[in-house]
Amino acid sequence: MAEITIDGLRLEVERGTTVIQAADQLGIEIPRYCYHPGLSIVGQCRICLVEIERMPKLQVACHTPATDGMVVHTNSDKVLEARRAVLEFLLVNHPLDCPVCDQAGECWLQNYYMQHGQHDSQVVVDKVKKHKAQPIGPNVMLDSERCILCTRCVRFCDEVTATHELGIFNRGDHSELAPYPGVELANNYSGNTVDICPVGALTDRDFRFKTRVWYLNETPSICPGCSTGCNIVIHHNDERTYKADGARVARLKPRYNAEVNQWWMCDTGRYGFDFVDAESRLLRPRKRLGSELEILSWRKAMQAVAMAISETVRKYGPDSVAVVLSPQMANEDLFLGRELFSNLIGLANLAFEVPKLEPEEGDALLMTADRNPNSKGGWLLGLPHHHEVSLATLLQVAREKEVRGLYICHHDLGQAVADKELEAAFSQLDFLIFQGSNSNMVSEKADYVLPSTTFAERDGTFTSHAGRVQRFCQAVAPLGDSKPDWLIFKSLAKALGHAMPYFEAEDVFAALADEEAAFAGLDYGSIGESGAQLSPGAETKTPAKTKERESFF
Amino acid sequence: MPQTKQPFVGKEKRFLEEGKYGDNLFITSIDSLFSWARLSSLWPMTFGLACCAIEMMATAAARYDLDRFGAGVMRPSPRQTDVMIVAGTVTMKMADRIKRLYDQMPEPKYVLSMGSCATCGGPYWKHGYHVLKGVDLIVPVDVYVTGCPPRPEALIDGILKIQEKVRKESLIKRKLQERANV
Amino acid sequence: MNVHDKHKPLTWWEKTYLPGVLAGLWLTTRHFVRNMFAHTLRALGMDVKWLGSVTIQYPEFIRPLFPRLRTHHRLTKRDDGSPRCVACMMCETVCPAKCIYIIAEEKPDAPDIEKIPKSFDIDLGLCIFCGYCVEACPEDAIRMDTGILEISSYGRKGMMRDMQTMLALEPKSKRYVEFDDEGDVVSEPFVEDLD
Amino acid sequence: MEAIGIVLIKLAFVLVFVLSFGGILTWVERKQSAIMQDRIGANRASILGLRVIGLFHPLADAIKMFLKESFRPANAEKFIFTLAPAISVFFALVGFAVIPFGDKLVLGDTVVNLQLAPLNVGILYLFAVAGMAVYGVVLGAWASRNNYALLGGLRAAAQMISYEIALGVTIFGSIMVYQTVDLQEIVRWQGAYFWGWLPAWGVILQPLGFLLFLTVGIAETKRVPFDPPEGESEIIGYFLEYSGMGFGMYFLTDFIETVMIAAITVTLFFGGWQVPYLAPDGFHFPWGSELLCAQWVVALLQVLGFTLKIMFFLWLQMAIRWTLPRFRYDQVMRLGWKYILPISLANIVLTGAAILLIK
Repeated sequence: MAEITIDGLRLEVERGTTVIQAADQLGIEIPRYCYHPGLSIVGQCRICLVEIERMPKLQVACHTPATDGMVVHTNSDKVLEARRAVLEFLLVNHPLDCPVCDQAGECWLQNYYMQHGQHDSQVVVDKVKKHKAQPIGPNVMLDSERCILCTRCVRFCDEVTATHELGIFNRGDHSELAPYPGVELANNYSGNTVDICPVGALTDRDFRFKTRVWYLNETPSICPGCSTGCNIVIHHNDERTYKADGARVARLKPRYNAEVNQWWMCDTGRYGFDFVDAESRLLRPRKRLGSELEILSWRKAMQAVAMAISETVRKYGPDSVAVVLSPQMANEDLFLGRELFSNLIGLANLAFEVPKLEPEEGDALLMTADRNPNSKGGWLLGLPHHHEVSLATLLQVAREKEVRGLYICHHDLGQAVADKELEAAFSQLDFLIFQGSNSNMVSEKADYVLPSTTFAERDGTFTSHAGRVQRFCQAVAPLGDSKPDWLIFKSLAKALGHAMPYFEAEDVFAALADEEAAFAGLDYGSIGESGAQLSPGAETKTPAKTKERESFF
Repeated sequence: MPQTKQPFVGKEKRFLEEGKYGDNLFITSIDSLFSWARLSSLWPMTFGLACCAIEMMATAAARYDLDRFGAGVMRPSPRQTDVMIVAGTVTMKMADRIKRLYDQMPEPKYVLSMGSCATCGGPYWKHGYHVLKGVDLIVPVDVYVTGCPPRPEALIDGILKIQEKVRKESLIKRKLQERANV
Repeated sequence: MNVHDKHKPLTWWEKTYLPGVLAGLWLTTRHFVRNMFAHTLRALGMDVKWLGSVTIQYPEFIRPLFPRLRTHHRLTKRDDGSPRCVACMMCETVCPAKCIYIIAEEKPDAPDIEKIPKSFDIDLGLCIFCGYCVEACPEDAIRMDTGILEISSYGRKGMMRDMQTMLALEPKSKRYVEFDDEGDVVSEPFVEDLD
Repeated sequence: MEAIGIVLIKLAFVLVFVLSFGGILTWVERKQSAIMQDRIGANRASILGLRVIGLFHPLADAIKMFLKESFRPANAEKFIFTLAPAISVFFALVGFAVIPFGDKLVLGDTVVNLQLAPLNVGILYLFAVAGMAVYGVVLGAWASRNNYALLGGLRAAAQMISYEIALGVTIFGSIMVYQTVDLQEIVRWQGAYFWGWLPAWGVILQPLGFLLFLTVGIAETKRVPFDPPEGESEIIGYFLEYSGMGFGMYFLTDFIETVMIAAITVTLFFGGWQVPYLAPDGFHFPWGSELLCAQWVVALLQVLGFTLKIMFFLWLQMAIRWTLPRFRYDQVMRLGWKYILPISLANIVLTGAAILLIK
């Protein structure tokens, strides 16, 4: 252990901790460009110079290990002067095109200049011209002139993804960041280089010129792209609705969580939010009458759906209606769905997953093969575990009229099965209900469509594959008349004559935690921003309570 | 196919639809005389809501002299006015009263929305919980004048636009329309 | 002056109101006689120096505007006629009335200019003519020197201005006050006539 | 008795005279106030491109008022509400019956008395008519069923009755001097000259009476500065609910009353139709020279002189109206009861003493 004093504050740190890390622990901000806690230390940008007593010169805070009795000053005149000088050098060749730079507003060169620089340029020579906007990959745009050569991106590609696409070429003030010849920055984590770039050298091609960052509001959330459950921030544009063709969610950014994704997220998840504002969103509950579509109010839709379910159950028994929940749904939805269909109505056929349509590869870093955010949550709630319902069975029971009514949540069966086959199965049904956020093959054939919200429009929790319950929060208002899935289940229960005392997602989760041993003792407060790890023992499946009859599935 | 009952078409409406009132020399000249009289005597209602009212006073004062257009007789009672100049921020509380004042004006009547606030809430349109986002939400506005506040020239321009509107209008047709609608 | 001393007692003579009434009448009568005299002489075709009124007969004659006055916006152009605006959205951000709507797009063919406005609309009905947009603009792309005051319209939409309209506008120096070499205003004669 | 035809011609003459004066006065008011305030005033209404210094504006106003919706409040007393403005105009007009606008016109054998109704109690008639004028206002205000209008009507009643008394008392001095209440006689009385050259107009004999009468007269017209019954910036007044021509008639009444006050003032204090040194056969100047002319020329000059005098007092009333701020209600009352009435009474006593002394 070493005791270090920074700006008069004392701190005991581990041996090997650098000064900048110690300062971070104390909450003292030392400017940095090249230093990133997730990357190796190179000490390249020199903006983190601090004054250490009994050392003749200023030292870089990022690369100087803290030693016992070390006394550091981060705000002495000498340090401030050094920062000004470093900023002046950085700005020698940095173009002043902040008006067109997407980084403006979240640019560390801007920020530190406003904090520490504020000098008039003394440079009389022309700035070095380099390449302007140059796409170096499917997602990343490079502006070499703006680059301050901190090499964060280079180190990211070397150390985190180990794909080695980027390098610094040439010498002196002609040094330039570029991908190696013939190589594209095309790995699945390339978006992270944009995040860690302190200036506007690397910008996001997807986000480029859509809006300005200061118009965006931030809401913490969980990436719904796979079962890893990366912590993210939704950047959404609430006021300037005319921008980006009215898309409200502008971009997703990773949120630091030491246990899950650290600072990173994959591009698949990062750019996989289009469905939130897509044209295909279902906006109103509707009913199909032949080829006509009739828009219904929620009250009428719920009454009709409740009538259809209860009639079929009354005529053909509880086995005649099958419900397919989805691992896209949050814990709250699955819990209420199970309560409603299994416990209150007593349906036997409650499926959860249908087969993965195309087994996609996960990777060693963050992305898993399971592209559903909440498979684990469903299993923990006692929904079918691992032995997946075969799609063939589902279609077969429908064709053979063993099942008269189908209630499908979110699943797009059309991707795996030919249209004809679906048609053949669905035409035998008395009713087909689809509940989901975006239209697909099922919603187009469904008799009733119930629009639900996306993850960005509601509160809820996902359970990651590692058994971590994590909260996501509502960022934007529900589009159209769409409602969160749990609220649809609640309304349906009401239409069926069962009152459910839940008013917020939080209430549902409280009931869930009460009932399920795996989630015992949890609530939204204790989950917090970084999630709560379930104990490993809880993974054992508790069977769904009312499975008295044999299920088809 | 259910038989839809043919709605009763009054004499006035028929005349209107056939457009017979436009091409009669007598009616045309009477109409233009009436329009001339009305546009030469647009008496505004005296009330100011905010800063625009100051500019409205300036318009009525010596340098711009609104009275040149016959619009200088500011009447305090809505019963005797022809045009309502909504000069200033229309707060929610005032909106009621403005609506009532408008209702109390005798036909034919005109409304001029002066300045951003009256037009659409102005600087308060986003976060002004207390400001009506445009006076046209409660009364039909004939002419909008922009500015914050508008200069007297702009207000006079608005008055001239109302005069143009009156000039093109046919009082007889307007009356017929009223009756046809009843 | 002591603000509490509101009621200075009137003298007996003042209490009759007569001095006040007579003084007021004297003032207005003086104005009346002088103005009437000027009007009469002018009506008789004489060239009178002093004016009978201070009125500017607006639609025909225009009061010269001072250069600092903010009027209808215009967008400035580059030499090739394209807008100077780079869609940085500074004006949109600073606008307190939120009346500027910019949608940016990429300009692929120009090497120096990568970002241009796809559309640049101003809702003058919302605009409060504060001039912040002009001050905020880093490219001197927007100015409020057209001298256009007459923006009134018959409907709310009539006050929307798009990019093409605002690019086509020119600064109207004629409507502004001109100064002579010594910095004095070259005053335009007010034309006035009773009729 | 005169032939009915002559009476009708005289009637038409007076009516046209007064009504056109009333109409033009609206233009005069706008234009005079404009010139006083360095403005230009209404000038845009043009017919066939002719503007004629805005003279068409009163015409436009009148046509517009006819075209306006004539609104009657739901709870208003229908009959009285409709009648009240007419009462108002009627009583303002009938006063002119006794105003002599000339001496007499000799046309061959007929001698036409240039006075509509040669009444030997002219002043009393005027008082009676002026007293009735308040009915138009009060009835209209009451029939509107509007609290503000009623308030205006009550103020009007209070003010007009208060000043009615003062009006009578201020003239007593003059009557004591003239020894008659026949207006024609009063005017003839003023045809004399003091010291052979100074016209014996009432203003010289009764300067205080004149001042008081003018004040009271302006108060009777209910115009600024004596306009608590209208009170445009507070209660709007008795015609609050009147729109269109109903309001137009009240508007007109104001101006006719203004003419009326001017006419009475001229008749009582400025020699009526008397033109200085104009005898029935022509001018006889004090320095001895003469300018004789035909009788009809004399009559014409008398009518013209009377008109010019009235115009001066109209101008004066307008000037006062556009110069002075208005009195508060209590100030009006205080002025009327506590100052003008006692001073008028004192004036009577002084006049009586003076007459006794001179006799």
